[in-house]
Amino acid sequence: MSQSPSPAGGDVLLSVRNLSKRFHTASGPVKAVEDVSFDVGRGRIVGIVGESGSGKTTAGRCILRLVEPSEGEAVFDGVDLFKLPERALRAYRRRMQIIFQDPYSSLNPRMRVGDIIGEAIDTHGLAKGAARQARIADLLTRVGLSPEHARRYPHEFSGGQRQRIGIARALAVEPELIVADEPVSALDVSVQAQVLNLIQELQKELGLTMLFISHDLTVVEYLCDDIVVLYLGRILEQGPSREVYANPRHPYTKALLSTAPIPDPTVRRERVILQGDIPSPLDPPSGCVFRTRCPFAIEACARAVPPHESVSPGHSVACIRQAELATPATQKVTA
Amino acid sequence: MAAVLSAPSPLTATLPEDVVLRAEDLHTHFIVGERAAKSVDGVTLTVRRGETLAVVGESGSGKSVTSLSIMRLLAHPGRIVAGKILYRMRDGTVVDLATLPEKRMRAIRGKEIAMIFQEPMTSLNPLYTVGDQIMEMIRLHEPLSRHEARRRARQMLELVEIPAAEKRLDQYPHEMSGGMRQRVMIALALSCNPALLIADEPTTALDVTIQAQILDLMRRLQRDIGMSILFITHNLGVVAEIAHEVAVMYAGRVVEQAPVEALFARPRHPYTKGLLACIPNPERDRAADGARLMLNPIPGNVPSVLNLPPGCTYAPRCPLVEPHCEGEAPGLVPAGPGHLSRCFRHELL
Amino acid sequence: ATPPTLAQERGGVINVAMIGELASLDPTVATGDLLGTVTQHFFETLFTFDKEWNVTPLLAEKLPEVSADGRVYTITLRKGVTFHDGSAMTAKDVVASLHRWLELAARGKLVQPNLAGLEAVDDHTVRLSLKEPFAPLAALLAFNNSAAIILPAGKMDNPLKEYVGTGPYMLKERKADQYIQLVRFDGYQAREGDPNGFGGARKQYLDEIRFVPVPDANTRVEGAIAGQYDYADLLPVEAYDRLNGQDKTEPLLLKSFGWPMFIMNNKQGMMTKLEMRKAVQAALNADDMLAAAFGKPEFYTVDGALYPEGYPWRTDAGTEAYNLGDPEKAKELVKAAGYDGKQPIRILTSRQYEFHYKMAQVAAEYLKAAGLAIELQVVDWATLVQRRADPALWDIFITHSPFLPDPALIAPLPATYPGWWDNPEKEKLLVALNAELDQNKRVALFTDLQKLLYDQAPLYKVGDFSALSAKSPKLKGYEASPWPYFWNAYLEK
Amino acid sequence: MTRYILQRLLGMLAVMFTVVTIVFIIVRIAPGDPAAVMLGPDATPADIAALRARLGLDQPLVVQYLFFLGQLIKGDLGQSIFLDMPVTRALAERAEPTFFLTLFSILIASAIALPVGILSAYKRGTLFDQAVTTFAMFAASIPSFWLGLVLIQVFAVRLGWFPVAGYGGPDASFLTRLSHLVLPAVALGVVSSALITRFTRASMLDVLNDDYVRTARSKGMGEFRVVMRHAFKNALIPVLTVIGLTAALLVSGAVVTETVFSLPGVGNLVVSAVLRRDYPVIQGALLVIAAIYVLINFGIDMLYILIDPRVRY
Amino acid sequence: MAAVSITPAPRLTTLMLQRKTLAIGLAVILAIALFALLAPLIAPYAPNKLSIVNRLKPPSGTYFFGTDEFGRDIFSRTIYAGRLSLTVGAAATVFACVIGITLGLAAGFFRRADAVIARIIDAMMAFPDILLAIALVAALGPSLTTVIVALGIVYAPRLARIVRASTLVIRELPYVEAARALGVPTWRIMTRHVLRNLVSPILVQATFIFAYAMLAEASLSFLGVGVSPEIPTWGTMIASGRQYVGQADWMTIFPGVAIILSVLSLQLVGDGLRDLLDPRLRKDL
Ligand SMILES: Nc1ncnc2c1ncn2[C@@H]1O[C@H](COP(=O)(O)OP(=O)(O)OP(=O)(O)O)[C@@H](O)[C@H]1O
Ligand SMILES: Nc1ncnc2c1ncn2[C@@H]1O[C@H](COP(=O)(O)OP(=O)(O)OP(=O)(O)O)[C@@H](O)[C@H]1O
Ligand SMILES: [Mg+2]
Ligand SMILES: [Mg+2]
Repeated sequence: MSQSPSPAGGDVLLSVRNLSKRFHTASGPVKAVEDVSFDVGRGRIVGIVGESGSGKTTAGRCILRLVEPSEGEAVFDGVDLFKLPERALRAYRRRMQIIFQDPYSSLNPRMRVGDIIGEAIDTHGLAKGAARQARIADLLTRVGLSPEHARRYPHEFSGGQRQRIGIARALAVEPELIVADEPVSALDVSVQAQVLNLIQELQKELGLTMLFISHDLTVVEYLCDDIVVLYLGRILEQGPSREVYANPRHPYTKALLSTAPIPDPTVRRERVILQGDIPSPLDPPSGCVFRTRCPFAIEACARAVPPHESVSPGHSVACIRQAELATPATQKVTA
Repeated sequence: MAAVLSAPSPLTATLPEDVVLRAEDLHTHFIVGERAAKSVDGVTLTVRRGETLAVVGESGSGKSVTSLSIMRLLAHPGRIVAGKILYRMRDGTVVDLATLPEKRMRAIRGKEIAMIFQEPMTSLNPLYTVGDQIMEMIRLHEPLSRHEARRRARQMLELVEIPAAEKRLDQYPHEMSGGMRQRVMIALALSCNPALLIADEPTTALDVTIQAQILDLMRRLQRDIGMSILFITHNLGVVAEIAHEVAVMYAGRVVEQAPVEALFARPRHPYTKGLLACIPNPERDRAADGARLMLNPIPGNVPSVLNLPPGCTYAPRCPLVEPHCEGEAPGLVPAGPGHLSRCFRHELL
Repeated sequence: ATPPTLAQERGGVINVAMIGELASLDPTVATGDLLGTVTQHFFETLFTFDKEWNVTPLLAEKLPEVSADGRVYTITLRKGVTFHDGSAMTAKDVVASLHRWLELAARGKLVQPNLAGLEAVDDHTVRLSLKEPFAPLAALLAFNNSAAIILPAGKMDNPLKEYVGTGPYMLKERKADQYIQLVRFDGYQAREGDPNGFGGARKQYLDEIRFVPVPDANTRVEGAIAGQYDYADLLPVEAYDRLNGQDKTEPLLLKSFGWPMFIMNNKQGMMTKLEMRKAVQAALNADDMLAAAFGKPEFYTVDGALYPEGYPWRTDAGTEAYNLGDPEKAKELVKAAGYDGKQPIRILTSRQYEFHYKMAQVAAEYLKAAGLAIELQVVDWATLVQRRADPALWDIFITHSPFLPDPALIAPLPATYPGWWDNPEKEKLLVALNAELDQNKRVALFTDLQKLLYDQAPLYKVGDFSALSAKSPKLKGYEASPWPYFWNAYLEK
Repeated sequence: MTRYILQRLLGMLAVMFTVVTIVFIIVRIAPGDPAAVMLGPDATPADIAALRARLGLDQPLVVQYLFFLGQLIKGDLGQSIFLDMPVTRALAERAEPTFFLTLFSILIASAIALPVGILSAYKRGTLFDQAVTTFAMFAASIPSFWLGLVLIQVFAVRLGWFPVAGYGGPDASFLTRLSHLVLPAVALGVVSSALITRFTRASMLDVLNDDYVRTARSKGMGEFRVVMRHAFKNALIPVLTVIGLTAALLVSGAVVTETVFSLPGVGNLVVSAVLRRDYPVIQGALLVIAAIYVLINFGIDMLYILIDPRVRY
Repeated sequence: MAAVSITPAPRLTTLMLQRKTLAIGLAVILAIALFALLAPLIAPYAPNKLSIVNRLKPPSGTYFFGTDEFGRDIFSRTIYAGRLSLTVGAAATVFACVIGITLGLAAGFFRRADAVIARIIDAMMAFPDILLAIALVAALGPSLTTVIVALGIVYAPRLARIVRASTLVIRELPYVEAARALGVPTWRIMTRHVLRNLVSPILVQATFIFAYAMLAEASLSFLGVGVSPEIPTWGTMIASGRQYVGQADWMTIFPGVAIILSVLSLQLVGDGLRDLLDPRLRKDL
């Protein structure tokens, strides 16, 4: 039984408990997400990091009920979303939104930008006629586009601009929670910075709560208040991001942080280069899922799934050896 | 139009001894109908013997087209329209790859210059075993028997640290993970002992932990074998880790080339400087109280290669822009020891 | 007119393109020229026809001896005739075969009610006695479809399991839609003397005769031109010019081959009304139909009489109603019949005989002009034969007939024939015609019959037509005939 | 691999089963009493009742269906009305010309389509490519019966190189029989080569843009080898599917072509059966031809095992 | 990846005209359709007007395409036949589209329906088109309507298969997911997001089906198992001209050319549209 710590700040908007999702495929069940629990404080940005296939997207989609979770609960503002019937869920759809990675496929190529944003407004009957137009114009301005853009089609925009349209669509229903699934990964660095700034501004201005999915550790460190590290569908470590970055406790987190390239040739770090590849989620290792690549794995690791242990307020780690291995990972050496 | 091929001797004279490859004012265009996509629009870069030159740039800046121009593997409407690609062969003669007859080019590919690509999942033919694909390369360039070629292939797999190499030879690409395939690609590329390895974003598609493995491997191989590497990436972090020298591309041109430390310490082109400022940096981007500060993005978008602005292509986004930047294109000029910059105002930086 | 013996070569195989496939190979049970054409090579009858269409003996030794009252027929059989299975033909076989014919054959059924007795007098003599005199009996027995074929007594199941006949050729193999292969029967005993039409000596020069079903007329033409078929039956007359001057084939024109007719359904539906039938008679334009069907005038004659010039039966009685092409008159008649103009008049026709189909198309236009709603039902011949048996399925169907030696043989005259012309006056005439032995009186009776036919319009005779076939120039000794036969024929090397 | 085979096998059986069901339905949608239709107008009510009972037509539909399945499993396709023989025999007797006709057409089509398709993809955008594309589209627009008529006129009638029609007599040697197939096979082959050409071209275009082709070039390999060894083999997989599909489609072409050339094959049989309202034959032919299609596809799926290691896994 | 963009409506017409083959194809098929539409005005003779004296006249100033064995004007008949041939093709295509789109969408959206529909599609595709059409016509009884219905049924699975496959892809695309996240009802997702993006592949496929249906109709009519032979379609015209090959070739040549022209132009249009609308293939140009 994993014990998830509450985020600093106390006011929890979303509380995910023991979320599991298995996909049934031709070659057997894929354990995409296994027993994941974490809290998202109101107004905070929670980063979910992990390598490809670790279950980040699946977790996000489960929370929004875009795929049906296999187990667990997601308590949003006091209500378990997973238990809601489809009808009741629609009211909650307004309060939670999603932004996607791919700026190309996330907008319907056959719809004008105004209609894309308008659909969100219409679905929930938020405004009509002139008020609707005004609202679309306002949203476009807010994400840094101009109201005239409403008449254009998505293909007439660059990747960054499209991402802005996607954000405007999400904002159109005035959600409280936004799941952002790698919203900047597909963008060029120069544009990525523009979008990151926009996200931040909006978050501050509107008091948004965000689940920010990314595999870019630098971005997560910069943007997120809390961080959840996923590996093969399981949380290995979570906590306030400054704490986790400064003091990673799981061998995987350490490896991840130590191998993330830093754009500074003068920084020389002690690297933990992991051996081998991520195992298949069709057949994950017993016990600790990370043990097959862990430099510190011992026999006991194979036996049971390690429980989450709290190492500091809000910071927990699922590693039976975390205490003996506690050393800082990043050392700066001036060349 | 393509430059006229000169006799080898004058070419040899133009290339310093320590330089393996030098592209000079290379122009590669894709001609579709009446419009020309000027994907490479005056690239000049230099790869030194035994060193790694990282070419960095945003998507669409012409990195891949540059590398494919060097290999002369451009896809259909693409053509080298001007410029030289001087290459020093292992026997010392210098050739211009831009105009070399296809037949001679074939002898260079794989043997002198080898290449690995971004997508490890698709760069290997799914229908042949990896052993076959490596042996095919070896036997193309060297008169070895099947047996000998197979031995060499196995050695190559061992070189790139693939466990159970003998068994892996008989496996098909789909039976391997992405990281493993990229190792196979490297083994394949190195199997004829090339003098220059061109790697087009070899780690972009990989996870961070796998990327680290591959970068580590490449660095070590380069040190041990002593080949030169032209390493293409859009990740400045990767550049910092692997490069000796860096060339920054923007809209089909190299805007800056410098040794890696010099470039990161003091970029001499506003674009490079802008790029570095874009990347989140916890130390820089946090106020003393831990509150986040805003990033400094480069305003605007990368121009389309179909419609490049006149003059300096970066001018529309440049904070240092002057009226004359928009009229006249700056040349690549020295801006410090071993440092070249394509900016009229590099001294201001 | 036998060609010099030297030129007659024994051996060789010919391919005969016929107009379609046969549903059955039993010429007793079924009718049809195609069936008769094929089966006459291996099944024989007691009598047959000579060149002048006179009845002449075949398996019988000579023509029957008829008693003075015309009621008793004594038939002497030829000796030494063997079946294909090697057994000898005896009176027992003949009696059994004739019984089979009387029961199963449409023509036999005409005689059956009239039969008083049938028995073998000795091994080679058969006696058949009738209740009433019946003039056309010998002709009926000579016919090759709905035919009184002689089978071995033990081998006459229905349907036939084996095809054992006495003919000069025997059935070797049949592949449906592909070929019917006949080979020479070495035990055949030909009659003495010279060939004479279907009668006289039947010579066996050819080793094999293959009947190939080629339903498409054009393919028959092309195949003939290309030399693939040594004989191609019933070709569209338009092909005449193409066939002329070819080196692998030559056209063969059989003048006054027969007469196409539109048979109306006298039993069920709209056509049972006399006015409707008269309307059709009035509406149709025989000139156009014949021209469309047969092209050039040399291939047809616009003639309403049931027999062409030269036949003793020729008469013009009633033919003023022929070939009117008068839509106005037709319209009046249609109106008089109380026809609503909507109920479709179904014309059943086939494309196997392309001229049927063409006449149907022209007729359809004329009938439409007369205010009839026409529905053309185009099926293959076999289906047509099946369907016409059901009075519920059609109103008019198209067929044709050769000019037959005796009017009693004209198929649509008896009331049993699909069309079911069942009229007491006609029956009386027909019975009289059949019973009358005096030729002059018979002609008079027939004249009345023809007049009645035009008054009642149970069918519409379109005209006379010539048939076009093609044969290889190397195929010699072949005599043109409505039912082509290939004994006596030989290939010139 | 066993898994793959098993999967395909199950899929094939499922499709087969649906095919049977569809045929069952098609025969039932025929208006009127199937027994009456089957027996034709000559049948007496007693005959019809007997056949109804024999075919179980007096039973509820479900029972009829099960009966139909039962007969099929026994290999009984019923009795032809016109031909007076079991449908299975009627089909078997006509299988040879159809089989060879299909085979030759496929060979002709492939022999034209593969090289032309490859070359045209390789030289895409050139005049040659445009000519090929246009020609392929043109060929696909010619009704095969029309082409058949033209071929007969030119090569059989005018030039006399080939027989006009039929499939030779009883003693026709195999070669003679084959000579009857040349023109129909050309007529069908040319028309179907269009489809294969276009598909080969499209497939090659896809593959030629693939990364591993670039890898092969980067090895310094000659173009011919690159194209044949690295591109064509990979392009072959979808092309094979189309060839298989075409083979099955050819049966449909054969229906028309066999009629034009009076070939005594299955296609001709079907057309005659329709004209003669010989429903058991139509039903049987439908079943058998669909089954062959399904089998061909299964065969091609199995061929993939040889070509594509990914499915072997 | 960059080529995902799909051309919106306004530029389409201009783009269509820029493509030579597409423009030619479009022009030809429209011209044929126009001729058919205006047949009563254009045709110099009534299509069924017999004129036995003028039978089998070669093409001339009076009879542009010559006459047939009944002296009917081939030119007039070819034009009138175009009406029927085009109508049969178009009606069959529409019918196929209605069934195919409905089935395909249902299969793509509802898992449970998919199991059945996908199976049926596969099984239907196992029947060669002409053969299935023949069987259906034989079962339903031959008439113009049954030919249309039969061809519609024959080609519906092809469309259903494409619609199903594309639906399965599109329904997983982020923009559909975004709509679901917004709470947009399923039927609106089906029409607004899925069907609307399927317009191009459906249009392309429908063009080809139109072409194939016309060919199939011609084949059926030629075999005599389709449209009744006295109704002039190009197929029936060739069938009746068949026995005059070598003698009155114009009877087969002109309707044959009409078929080839229509089918070819439809294919050109389909091909051109695909180039234009299918972004995946567009990169080849
Ligand atoms: N619809 C699905 N059906 C089957 N398996 C799935 C499905 N969606 C995801 N998976 C599997 O679930 C696992 C987790 O996938 P997920 O997309 O959540 O990973 P991710 O962390 O978002 O990866 P990435 O960084 O590549 O986006 C993967 O192994 C994936 O293959
Ligand atoms: N085959 C082609 N046809 C037309 N334009 C092309 C083609 N290949 C590349 N280009 C254009 O050339 C430009 C440079 O492309 P290139 O692939 O070199 O960029 P890159 O720097 O490698 O980008 P990335 O980081 O996305 O790989 C792009 O604008 C691209 O659209
Ligand atoms: Mg993801
Ligand atoms: Mg690139």
